[in-house]
Amino acid sequence: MEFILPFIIGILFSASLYLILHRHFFRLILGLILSGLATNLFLFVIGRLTRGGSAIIGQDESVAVEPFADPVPQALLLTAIVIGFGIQSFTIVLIKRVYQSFGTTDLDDMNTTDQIDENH
Amino acid sequence: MFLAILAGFLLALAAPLLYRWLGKWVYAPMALLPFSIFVYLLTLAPAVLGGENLGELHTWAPSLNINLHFFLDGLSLLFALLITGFGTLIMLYAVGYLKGHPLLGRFYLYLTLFMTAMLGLVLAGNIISIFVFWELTSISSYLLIGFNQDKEKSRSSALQALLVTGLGGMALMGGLILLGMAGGSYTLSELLQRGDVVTNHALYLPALVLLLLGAFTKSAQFPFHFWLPNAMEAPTPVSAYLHSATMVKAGVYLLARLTPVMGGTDEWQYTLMLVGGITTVLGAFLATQHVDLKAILAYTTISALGLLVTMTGIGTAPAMEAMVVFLLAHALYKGTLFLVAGNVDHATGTRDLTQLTGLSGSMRYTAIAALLAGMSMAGILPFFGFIGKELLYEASLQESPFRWMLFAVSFFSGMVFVSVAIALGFGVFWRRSESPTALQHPDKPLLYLPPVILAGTGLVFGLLQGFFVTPLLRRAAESMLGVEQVFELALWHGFTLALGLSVITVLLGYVLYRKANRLLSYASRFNDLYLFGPANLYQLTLKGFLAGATKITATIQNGYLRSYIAAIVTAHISLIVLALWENGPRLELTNRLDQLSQLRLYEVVLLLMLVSALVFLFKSQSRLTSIAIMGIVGYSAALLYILFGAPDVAATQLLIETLTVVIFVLILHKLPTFGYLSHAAERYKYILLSLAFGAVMTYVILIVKQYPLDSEIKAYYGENSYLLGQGRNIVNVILVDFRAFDTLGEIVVLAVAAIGIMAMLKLRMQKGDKP
Amino acid sequence: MNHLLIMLPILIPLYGAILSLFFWRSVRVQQFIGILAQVCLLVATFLLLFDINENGIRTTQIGSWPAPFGITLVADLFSAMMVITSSITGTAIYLFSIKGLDKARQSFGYYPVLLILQLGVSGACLTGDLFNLFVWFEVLLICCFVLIALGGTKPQLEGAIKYVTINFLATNFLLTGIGVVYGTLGSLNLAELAVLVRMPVAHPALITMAGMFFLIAFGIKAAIFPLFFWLPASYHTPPIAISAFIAGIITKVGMYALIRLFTLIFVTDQDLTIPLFTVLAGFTMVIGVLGAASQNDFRKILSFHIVSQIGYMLMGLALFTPLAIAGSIYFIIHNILVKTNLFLISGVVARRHGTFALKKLGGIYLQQPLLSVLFFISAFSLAGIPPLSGFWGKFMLARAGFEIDSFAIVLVSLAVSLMTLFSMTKIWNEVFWKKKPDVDPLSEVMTQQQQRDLRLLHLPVVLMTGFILFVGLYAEPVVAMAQLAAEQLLNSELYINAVLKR
Amino acid sequence: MKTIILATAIRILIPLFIIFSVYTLFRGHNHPGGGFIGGLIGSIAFVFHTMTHGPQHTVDTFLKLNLYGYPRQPNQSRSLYLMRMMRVNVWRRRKMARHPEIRHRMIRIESVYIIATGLFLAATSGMLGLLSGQPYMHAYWTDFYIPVLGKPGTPILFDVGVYLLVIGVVLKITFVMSEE
Repeated sequence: MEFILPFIIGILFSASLYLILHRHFFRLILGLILSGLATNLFLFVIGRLTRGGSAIIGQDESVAVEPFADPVPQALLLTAIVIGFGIQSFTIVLIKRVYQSFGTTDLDDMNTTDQIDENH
Repeated sequence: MFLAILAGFLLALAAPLLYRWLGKWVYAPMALLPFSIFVYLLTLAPAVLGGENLGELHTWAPSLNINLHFFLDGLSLLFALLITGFGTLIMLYAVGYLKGHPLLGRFYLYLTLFMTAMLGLVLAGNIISIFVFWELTSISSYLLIGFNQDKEKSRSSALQALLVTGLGGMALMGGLILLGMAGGSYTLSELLQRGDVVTNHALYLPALVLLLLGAFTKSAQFPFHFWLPNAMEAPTPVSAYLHSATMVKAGVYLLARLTPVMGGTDEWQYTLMLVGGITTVLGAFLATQHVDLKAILAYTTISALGLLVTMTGIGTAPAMEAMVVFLLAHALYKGTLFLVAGNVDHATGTRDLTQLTGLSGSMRYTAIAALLAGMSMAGILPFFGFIGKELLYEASLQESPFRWMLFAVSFFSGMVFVSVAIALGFGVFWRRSESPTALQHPDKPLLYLPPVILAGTGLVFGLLQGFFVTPLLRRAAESMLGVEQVFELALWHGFTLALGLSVITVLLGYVLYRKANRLLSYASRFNDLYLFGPANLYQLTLKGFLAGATKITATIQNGYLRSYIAAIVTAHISLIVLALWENGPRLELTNRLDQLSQLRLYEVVLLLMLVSALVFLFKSQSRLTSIAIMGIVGYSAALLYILFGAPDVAATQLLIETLTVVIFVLILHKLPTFGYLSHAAERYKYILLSLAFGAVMTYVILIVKQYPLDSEIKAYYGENSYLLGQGRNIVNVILVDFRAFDTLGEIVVLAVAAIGIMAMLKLRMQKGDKP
Repeated sequence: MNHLLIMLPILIPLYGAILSLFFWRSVRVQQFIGILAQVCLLVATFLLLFDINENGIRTTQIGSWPAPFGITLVADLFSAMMVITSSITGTAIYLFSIKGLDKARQSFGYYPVLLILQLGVSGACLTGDLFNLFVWFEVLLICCFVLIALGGTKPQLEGAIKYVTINFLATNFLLTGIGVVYGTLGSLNLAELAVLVRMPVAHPALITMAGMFFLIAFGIKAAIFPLFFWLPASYHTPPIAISAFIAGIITKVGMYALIRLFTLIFVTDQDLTIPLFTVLAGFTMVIGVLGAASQNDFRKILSFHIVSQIGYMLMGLALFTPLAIAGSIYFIIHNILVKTNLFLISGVVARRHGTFALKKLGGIYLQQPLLSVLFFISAFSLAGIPPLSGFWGKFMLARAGFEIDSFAIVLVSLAVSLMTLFSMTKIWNEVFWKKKPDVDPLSEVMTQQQQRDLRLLHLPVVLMTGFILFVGLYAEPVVAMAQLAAEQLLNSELYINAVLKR
Repeated sequence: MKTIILATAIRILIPLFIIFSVYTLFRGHNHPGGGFIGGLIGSIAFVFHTMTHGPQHTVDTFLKLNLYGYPRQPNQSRSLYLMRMMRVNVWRRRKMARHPEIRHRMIRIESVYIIATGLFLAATSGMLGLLSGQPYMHAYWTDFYIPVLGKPGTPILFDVGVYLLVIGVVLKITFVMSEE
């Protein structure tokens, strides 16, 4: 499992990027969420994994005994997930508003603010 | 000296206010300032003439060794007197010239700013503060050239002048920094002692190139001369003051100033002589091609500047002597002629040489000034210009490999000068004609007094050359040569070769004047040649730059999000590859393969679920299916977290995933279905990029996990979570105690996201955004 | 007291924001709270700076957990200078917003979000922990999202979509980078990491690789080449008060993080990073200035110039001498002030004339002399004309470059500053000098209320210009402090000892 | 979606959900759970309520306070008036509601205020340390246990802040979105 996970994460990253590079809004948002997911897994996996033992000190002990899962990536991950949630939901709403205002789902239609205004 | 500069800046800034209070009387304080500085400098003069160098130090940015160091020696004194003396007259003249102009206050602001900057430039004793003042002169010159800001021509000329001198300014900055490094100091008085060190330093050559670029652009040397005639768009007082007498001489000043430090080498000499020579000839030639009074004056100024540079390049004692004398003479007569041209323009409304005749009757005093200045320019005997020209000839005829070339250059320019002098000093005013040009208003004292005074000074200096002028110029030449000089100026040297040549010059110049019309008729034949001229080159560069910039920007910033992201990801992949390419660790996979055997059934199921969900995600064309699949992917991740001992994370992931699905359903249920939008070719490109990206990420994890990790943080948290943190759930203790600060930030993010979502959905600006 | 002083730049905006949220319905109260908070912040940050100047680096351990285990807040000169500058800017923006932003936007959480943005800047600049840095960057990011999209006009939405997507990716890169660092070194505390990378580690190339993640992540935030695309696409879309603050501050905080990390931690493979940074700096400068030169819109020119100026800051990091880093620091301070001010000025202009298009503007030179002066100072300061503030940064960088024989990058930087001069004069020429084309007499008439508002809008601009002039004409204190800060940065022992109490 | 069974089920489930979420919140220090998870669980109850009944109904049911009041008599002292008002609102609500002189006012608890309260609690839980000369967020614990909930201390207060904030945020988001 530990050996396969990196590949799974790679696949997730690939998939997310491919979705983002699509011109469709909906796929963009799917890609972003997927990419957030892949990042979280990346963060989780790259700290060392411990199967089974969670990061909770047993009722009878006063210190955690090995093997226990590294709580640091977990804590970071929790924070990251929640932050990601905030940003994701904002993005979803943004895309909804964009669709409402522009009436298009094609990202390529949105290239006006980068244009150079003609002056000559 | 610092006080003088400070007063100048303060007064400059107060000028618009003063104009509001005093009306046209604003000129009184404005003229009083340069005059009092002039007088103040005169009180210092005896000490300087006695051989002292006065210094004054005010710290400014000592941590960078940039200080307001002031330094007064012969050369500075000569320039400073010129600037303030001439400045006084210009301040008076300006009020006559721009009488009733609504922006007179601003005009005085800029002019005083310029004067002060120029004064600072020649008095500064720290090369970086020289640069500071140098740029200030460029800026104030920009404002002055563009003073008639509603005219397109005026604006573009101002821009041109600023860009060309700005280019020089940037180069100069580089050059001065290099010079400071080569000489080990920014202080002028120290550098002046270290000429040998500097010229033998490895940085000498780059420093020299950059410095010369700065000096040449400022002093309108070939091929940067073209901005000067265009700068004549400025009101005439400005042209007279900046573009003939002072600012353009800043470059010459810099060269002169640095002669003891950087001069004496072959590179220095030859470059200066070559560039100066070309400029002299070119300026003189172009002067014959124009009929506009100010244009003619501008080109002769270029020519004169070329001569000054050439003389500096020769670098011998007589050449330096000739240079300082000619400099003073030129400032006097050229300033006068500019003012005269301004008077004529002002009174008649035209500056066309061919239309101006017989003005001596109606503009008597102006005519007298013109005559005096013209005679000085032509180098007629009792005038100061005569001494200058004699010395020029003597200096160029000295023993040197280039003597004939140098002589030819100065002779040619002398000839043109004579012709121009006749045309301006005589032709416009005294040539008889049936219908003298009509005046729109009579000559006014404020307009004719300054040129008369200036021209008179030329005559007085010529006659009384021994008193004050000679010692001053002697000290100035000394500053450039670094050794004591004994020379005397005299009107009469006896019948020397130079005198003979002078006579010939005058004669030939007269011939040239007679044939001027013929020469002018040839002017159009050179039009094709001008296409290759630097002025045109400048236009082409500017246009090309703009077109190129637009093209590049439109390509890079093309508005397509996907190409931006592709670029960023490509950058990421290449950076990672770059970091690992040469001495990255080798990936060992074989010893990890046995981990595969530990795979359990439910894990395989989980993984299969994940992968097949992804496949379906790509196939799906419906929103609801996609959302459901995303949910499945998220829940699988949650299961993974549970498998590896992270129940809190798993719970959070589950709940968040549920919420996300809810939000999706609430928000996106009205979107239409979707299909593929991208082209096939692009799709393959993106597939490749995506695969590469995934591969890099996988590689990164594998390579990092290859090495053991012993985290002391983990151990610490494990030990202290219950004992000190009072909690058995280490993750929660981290979240609310060990690293509660993170959590604080995180909830802030959530709060802002909620506000944002609310604002986004509730707030609809109907109209276009108001700034 | 020691713990309090370093916390104040975080607590003041935080409590300000909370209070503003409680007064959700009353914009007036929010304005009052905001300005009060900003002024307090200004005072607090100055106190902090004086304190650090006297006593050296200050630290506090949040929750009293000792150094590598808890989160450390570290205030050295660099961070204190950043915080001060941002609070100055924030004060000006608040003053500007009162009249410069429409009521509708103000009533939808503008003030609390602005304060939280300020909080994010303080947090990011003061934290001494890698993950905490990420958190504060997220705070910044979400505030920027909200502010850029606030009001939801079409261009705003379009800019926001690019901004959000690309910065979301940046966030992911940052997180993965943190993962790599933790996976390799097993710590998150910056000082501890600095110690660890200097010890023999498993494989040094892994550290470099981790550095690349951060280069990409913060490079996107700082808008360096080739990662800057979101900036010109979005910075000019929101109302001016918003874009002024974001444009002034945010990219520089990214630059701050880059400088911090690449002086403290990722210094092990400078054979790779220094040439890399040099190339990136050169391209960033040139591409940015080309972009600016091609634009014909007041704000777009200013936006693109941010990119160009980021190149200068990166150049200091690339040269990596004390003087160069000091130059970068000075440049950051200068640029925050000047850029914000220029944006504000464009806002005042647009308020009067209703447009940012150079083509349609004109005649301000005659109409509004005061504004002309203010613009002139800022613009030529940006172009690096002495003795205004831009000159000093440029000078320090150029000298530092020459001192280590990096002639090419210095020449590029000088050429770029000429082009900067060009685009600043372009604005001056078109907006101020040129006559205004097709004057519509109706739009020229202003009611008395409008005139009063317009005059009030000048107030923050004058304030900022005062600071710009101070930083320029009397550069010594800032320059000296930047040099001290650079020494602190390059002498990592100071930082490590202060945090780990060794 | 809106079926009677579901609606009723949710009405019954909500109190359970909330009790469970509070339990998760306090239990979180020793077992899986905590402010986030608790907050999310709690808010999901509201979300489903909103989805079945609509935001207006949710607000009416859970986020409204009825306040009763009557005009102050001319000769009544201010403190007396306040005390009587308090009594009216706290003890004798039902009866007073029908009183002819009484006007009643509904106060809607804006979710923004919940967010602000949560943030305030979380931020202020750290102030205690700061004010007593310790670093910010220095933890203080009591010496006693409360059954089921555990040991009170400033970190728990912090977690409560997180809990409130999460509820506020999710409520805000769902309300706004379902009003669309």
